[in-house]
Amino acid sequence: MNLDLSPELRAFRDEVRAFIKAELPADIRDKVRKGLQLERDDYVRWQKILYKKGWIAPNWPKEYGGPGWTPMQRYIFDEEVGKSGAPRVIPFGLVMVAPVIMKFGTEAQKREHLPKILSSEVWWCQGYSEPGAGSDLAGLKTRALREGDHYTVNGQKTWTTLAQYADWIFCLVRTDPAAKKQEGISFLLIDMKSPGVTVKPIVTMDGGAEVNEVFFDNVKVPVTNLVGPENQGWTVAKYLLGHERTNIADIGRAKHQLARVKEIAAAERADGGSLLEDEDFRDRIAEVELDLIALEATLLRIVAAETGGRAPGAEASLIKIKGSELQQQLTELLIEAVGYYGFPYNRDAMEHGWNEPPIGPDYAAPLAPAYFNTRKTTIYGGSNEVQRGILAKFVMGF
Amino acid sequence: MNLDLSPELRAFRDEVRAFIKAELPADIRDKVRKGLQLERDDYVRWQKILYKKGWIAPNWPKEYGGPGWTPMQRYIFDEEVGKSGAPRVIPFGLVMVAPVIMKFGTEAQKREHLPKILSSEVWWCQGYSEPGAGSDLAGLKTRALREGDHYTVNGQKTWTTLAQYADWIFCLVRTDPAAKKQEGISFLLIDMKSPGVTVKPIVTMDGGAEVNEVFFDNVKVPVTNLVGPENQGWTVAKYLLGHERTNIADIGRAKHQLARVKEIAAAERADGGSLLEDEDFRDRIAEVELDLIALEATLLRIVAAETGGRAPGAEASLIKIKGSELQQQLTELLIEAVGYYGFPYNRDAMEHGWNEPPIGPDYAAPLAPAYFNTRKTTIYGGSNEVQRGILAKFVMGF
Amino acid sequence: MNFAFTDEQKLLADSVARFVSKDYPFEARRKLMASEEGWSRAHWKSFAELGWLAAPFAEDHGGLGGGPVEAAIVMEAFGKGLVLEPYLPTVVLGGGLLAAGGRRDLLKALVEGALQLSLAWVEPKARFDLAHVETRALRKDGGFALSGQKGVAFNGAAADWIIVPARTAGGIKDKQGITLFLVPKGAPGLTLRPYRTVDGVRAAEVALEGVTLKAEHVLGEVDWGHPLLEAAIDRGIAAVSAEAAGIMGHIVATTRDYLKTRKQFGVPLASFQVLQHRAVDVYVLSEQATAMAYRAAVLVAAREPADRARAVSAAKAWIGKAGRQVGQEAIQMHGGMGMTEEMPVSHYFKRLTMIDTLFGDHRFHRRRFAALGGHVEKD
Amino acid sequence: MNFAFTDEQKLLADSVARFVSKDYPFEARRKLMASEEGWSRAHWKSFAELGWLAAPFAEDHGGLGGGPVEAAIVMEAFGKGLVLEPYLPTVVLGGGLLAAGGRRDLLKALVEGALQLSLAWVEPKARFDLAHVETRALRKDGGFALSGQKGVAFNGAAADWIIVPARTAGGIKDKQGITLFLVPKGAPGLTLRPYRTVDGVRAAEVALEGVTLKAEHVLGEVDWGHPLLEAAIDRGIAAVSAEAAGIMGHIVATTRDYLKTRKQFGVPLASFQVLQHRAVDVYVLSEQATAMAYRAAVLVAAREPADRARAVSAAKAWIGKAGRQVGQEAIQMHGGMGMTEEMPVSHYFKRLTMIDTLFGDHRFHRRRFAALGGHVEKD
Repeated sequence: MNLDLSPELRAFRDEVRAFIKAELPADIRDKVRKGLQLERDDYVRWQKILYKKGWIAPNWPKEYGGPGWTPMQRYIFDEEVGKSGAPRVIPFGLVMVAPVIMKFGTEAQKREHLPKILSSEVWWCQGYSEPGAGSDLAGLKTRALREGDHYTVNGQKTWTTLAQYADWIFCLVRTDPAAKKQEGISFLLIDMKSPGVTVKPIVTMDGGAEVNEVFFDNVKVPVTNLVGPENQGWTVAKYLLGHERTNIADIGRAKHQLARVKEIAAAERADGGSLLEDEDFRDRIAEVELDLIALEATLLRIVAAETGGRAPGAEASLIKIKGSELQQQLTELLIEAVGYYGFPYNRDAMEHGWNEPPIGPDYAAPLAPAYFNTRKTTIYGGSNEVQRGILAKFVMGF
Repeated sequence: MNLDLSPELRAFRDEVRAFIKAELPADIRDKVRKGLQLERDDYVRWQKILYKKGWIAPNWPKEYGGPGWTPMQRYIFDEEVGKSGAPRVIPFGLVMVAPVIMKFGTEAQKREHLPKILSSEVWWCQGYSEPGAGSDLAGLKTRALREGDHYTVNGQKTWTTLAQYADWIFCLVRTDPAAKKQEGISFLLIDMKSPGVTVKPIVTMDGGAEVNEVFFDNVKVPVTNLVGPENQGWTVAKYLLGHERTNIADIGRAKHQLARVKEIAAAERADGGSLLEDEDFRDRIAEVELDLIALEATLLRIVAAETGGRAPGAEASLIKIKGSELQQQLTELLIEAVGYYGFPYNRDAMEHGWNEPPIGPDYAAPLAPAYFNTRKTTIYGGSNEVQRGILAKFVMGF
Repeated sequence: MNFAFTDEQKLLADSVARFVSKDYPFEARRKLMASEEGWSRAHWKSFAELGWLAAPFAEDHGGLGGGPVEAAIVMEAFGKGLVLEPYLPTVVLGGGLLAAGGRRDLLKALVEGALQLSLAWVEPKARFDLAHVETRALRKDGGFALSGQKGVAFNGAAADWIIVPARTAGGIKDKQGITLFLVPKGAPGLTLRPYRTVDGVRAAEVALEGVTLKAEHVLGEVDWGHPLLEAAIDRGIAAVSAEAAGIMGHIVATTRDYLKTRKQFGVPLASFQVLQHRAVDVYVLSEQATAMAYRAAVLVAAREPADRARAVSAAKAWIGKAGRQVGQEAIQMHGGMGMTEEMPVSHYFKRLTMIDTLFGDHRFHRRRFAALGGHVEKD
Repeated sequence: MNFAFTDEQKLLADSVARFVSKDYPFEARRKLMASEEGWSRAHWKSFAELGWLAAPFAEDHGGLGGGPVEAAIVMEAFGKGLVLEPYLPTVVLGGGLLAAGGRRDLLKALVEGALQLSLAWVEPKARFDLAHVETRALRKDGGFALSGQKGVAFNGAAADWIIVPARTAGGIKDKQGITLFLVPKGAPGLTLRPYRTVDGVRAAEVALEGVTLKAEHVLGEVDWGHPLLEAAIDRGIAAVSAEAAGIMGHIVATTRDYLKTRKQFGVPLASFQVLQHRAVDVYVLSEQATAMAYRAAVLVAAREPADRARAVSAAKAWIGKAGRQVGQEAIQMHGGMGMTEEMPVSHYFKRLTMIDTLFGDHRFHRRRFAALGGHVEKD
């Protein structure tokens, strides 16, 4: 869809492409392509490469180290990275907490945290959800009691992605238990090495353990780690939620996945030919491919509006809904493609360095787990029901 | 699905089949098959034939003139009649008001009305919905003021099916305006020839005028026309709603429609062969056919439970939902089958006696109007949203 | 791909939107639909004056230098008002073919508003296959004699010229051997049977019995009409996709308003969460449909016919399917009222339904898209 | 068609339901799944004692005179508890084939609980085509030598006999020329690679390298194994359809309970109309699935293979598709909790997902149904 990409944008895209081709380590690219488990080091290695190039934080203002791109350049960059099979950039530091610190943080907080986020020296995670408060974020109970120059934090967060790798966590905590639901909440930065922080993995149905429970048992947090005014955490959280959603659909990665579907369907046999030649399955692929194209076109229209100066609003919810559904459709196609070889469960084969011959075709092992795992996309980040509620309120005016 | 139909039931089915074959007038059968407009006389003629045979009221107790069939016999009868292309039996008298009169009516009401309903001498219609009260039946406003030995009725009913043919209407009216919503409602029988009753057709989007508004302007109704106690009409109405739903899915007619789809697809050309030979369209038909089979099997399970003595309960809502969706799917298939010849609008061609050559194939004219008209099935008789609410409450216990 | 409108495009969009909201109230449309011709010559004159008839044509064809995007802008706005005037058959289909065939003389009359066209591409046994042409053109005295049947020729009765694909060589389903002819109104041997369509526009059955034409009545090259025809239909698809997007946009707005206004059980329908979410789904589909339609409008100008075909089939397949859902949900959410001829929404529903059939339904176009290998990334 | 259970069938249903609710709590199942064999020999012994292994066999085969309906009753109840014991491979598939092949000796051991079976019908390149058999059986010394690869043989490691379709004649996709062999455990040249499946049961890859068998190891007639195999798979389809229906019934109940218990925004999830209606849709699908499964169980006994095939393909196509929706909705309505290994619902979801693949997915079976002409009314 480069029909009228300007020569400048075309040159930019070629530069991005050439860079990824030259710099993305082959072992990482291979893991992503095969759907294998990425380790901490894989993410960090790639992020440091982007950092060196100055491309790690497309959403940051230039003064903090962002590249100063236009919305369309960012769109192109995101798409190329996604298509290339590079790992996703872990968003908790760069995309989530950093803008919050820039907007609400003290000078000291900025000096302390932003450079280390930019250089991927420090890994962040997000402490929002709690066992009793999933979609209902404001129902959180984790308590931070102010005692002189520090808070004492007690409580539990859950669904914390990759907390096992994290150095810091940003949390919503209740600082005024007497206040009404959305009041009395504060936004706190907590060092994961603090005494009293415990991380416990949650095994998900695919057998993976990407998400965790994080327990706080009398954890002492300096008051200087408060971001924004005390009891104003809800405002901070809302800013964060509304701040960065353009790559939420991850079109590039969806294209990468679709290419993978076609690759696998070309390898699978059906009726004497390949499954990709089977008219019925081809039609099934087309069904999903059309949804991908529709989402991409919708995003490009939003980017055009952004370029025209309009800030993206509730469209983010639209993109979240359709983007998450698309990811589910793509993994569903993959289990359909692979037929009986979706059955064998072989978690080890999804780890790097597993050397036994595969059970069935070598691409098969991760496919059913990926389908199971991807059911989360319509639940997390504000469930799709919550997103529909946002659209009902802010777009439809109900 | 006669795998283990007993010899007795098989004989019964053959008898029904032979009877319809011999007695259903060819002109009526032809109209139904072609989807043409049926007139009052068509319905009445066929109903009188069934009456003569003693088969007009399968749901009536034997003492009132019912045939005394088992649930399975009734199922078979309904299916055979539906498949044969006979007109549906107009339900307002036989299926709706008659059981109410049997249960709540006075001896005089029974004597007066039941025989004429049975013989199809009198045509009934239903006065439930009002302009401000569609799915919310209890919101009705039509007022019946008691003045000595009569009520004076003022108000308006709407969506009254075939009111233009009706001799009598049964109505829910408000007799106590001070009472709360569902109280203060009474069930009243009104002679359509009474001064002050006006019927005004509502043209639906398919161009037809099967439904009407019925206006009551100071209509005098004898108090003897009250059914059940005054202000207890809601109980009567609920009894009516719960009473007779087994043929709500009209499996026989759905089979008749599906056969029609295949007939038309066999006549349509595609890619050198017939559309019925087209693998893609065949798959599309199968999609709908499977839903038909699933609904039929579900109904037969309910019939088996009924035979075992269990009264059908909230399943009626399940059948209403799936039955109405099936009818919509079938008419949708028909417009898909006919391609461009869904475009010509030719209401005249749907009337009997129209002698000009058809525009396009002779089966085409009624197909798009039928699709448009059938959108009503998920709205009327308690919208499918209302039915889901009933199931949520009574089956899921929410 | 840049989805931003140019300033000229914005002006065009505003001007058509203004016409629809001010000069095309639904009651006036209802009268037009019932009138003998089914649309208004006076409106058509305004369209010419406002430059809308010239908008999608290159300047050297007497146009204003626009293209399919301009046609889409007009059609989207027309969709919102269910405009009855024959912009699709005359300007998009017919005009596009006149331009492709180099008939600047006729194009001049067209942009001035003095010419009506019809494209009679439907054959009774062809379903959606454009190459299936049984109508025959036999060579006769240096010219041709046409015989055959064409169905559902939109704007057939009003057309000054009907463009008729006929077979000059090859077998019934061959792409080669199809020639496009300009058949003048009232030609001996030409019989029309005009009618209204279920969605309120006008069409006609066309019978040709030895209609005699001269060589100059050929549009383009003899035997090579199929590529022109396919390109014209593809532009037609981009245009009706935009119309469908306009219809969906209108449906979203009216359904939203209806849910807010209409009360049941003592509260507005909009207070029911189930209806809220379903209205949101309809909105989401409508937004995507608009994006798909303009994507098709941009890409229908692609140099490679396969690229063009992929883009329009993608749009038509997606929009056809989405349109079913949007239309059905709209009627359901309007309840009984949505079933009536009186409520405008039923008319939008009907048009949206029929747009799925027009030029091939969503299943046909999904297959066409898949057969072309799906989306192909260029570069 | 009569859907009412006989008294014996009611007793059977009650007895299996009692076992599942009392002796098969989810935590016990979790341990079984993690155990070496993956299921319990002790349970299997109980099944034998309770007559469940004999239930679907005719009396002259040592059974209790039941058939596919009895198998469905057991499997539906097993679905509600996600029972891991290999009833499907040993009793339904293997036992069915022993009966068809007249092996009363082995059947006797089977109903006594002393025999495990596996049917290795999957070939790596066959997808869902039962006639695609590349494994070859060459005649050798009055017997046969088998070589080839079979995949995903359920219960392969525990099986005393693996039933292997191999080609004795014809081309790779010919129906004729397939012979069924009983391959004994530990036969020289037979290699198994056992593993757990994503839905918690056990299967194995089977390699055959010149496995030497005698003539008496042939089940049924040489070259005529395909009709037996197809009939066995069709019975398997009826059985897993019932299992799927049981799973759906369980999902409806747990989802209902979860929605009533779990609070968000200060109220139970069950108070949200959107979730109410979606839970109802899941219930409706589950009711229909049960009816479809028992319909298949009745009709799989039809005399005509085509009637049998139509009925089971109808059930499998419908239930496979419905199962996707039911499973996906169940996880969504359970929110994050539904994603965890800890919550039983995720295990039901996984099994339901994989049942769609088993014996051919819903698209495959819809096509099979359509290719057989769809439903045909008899008489």
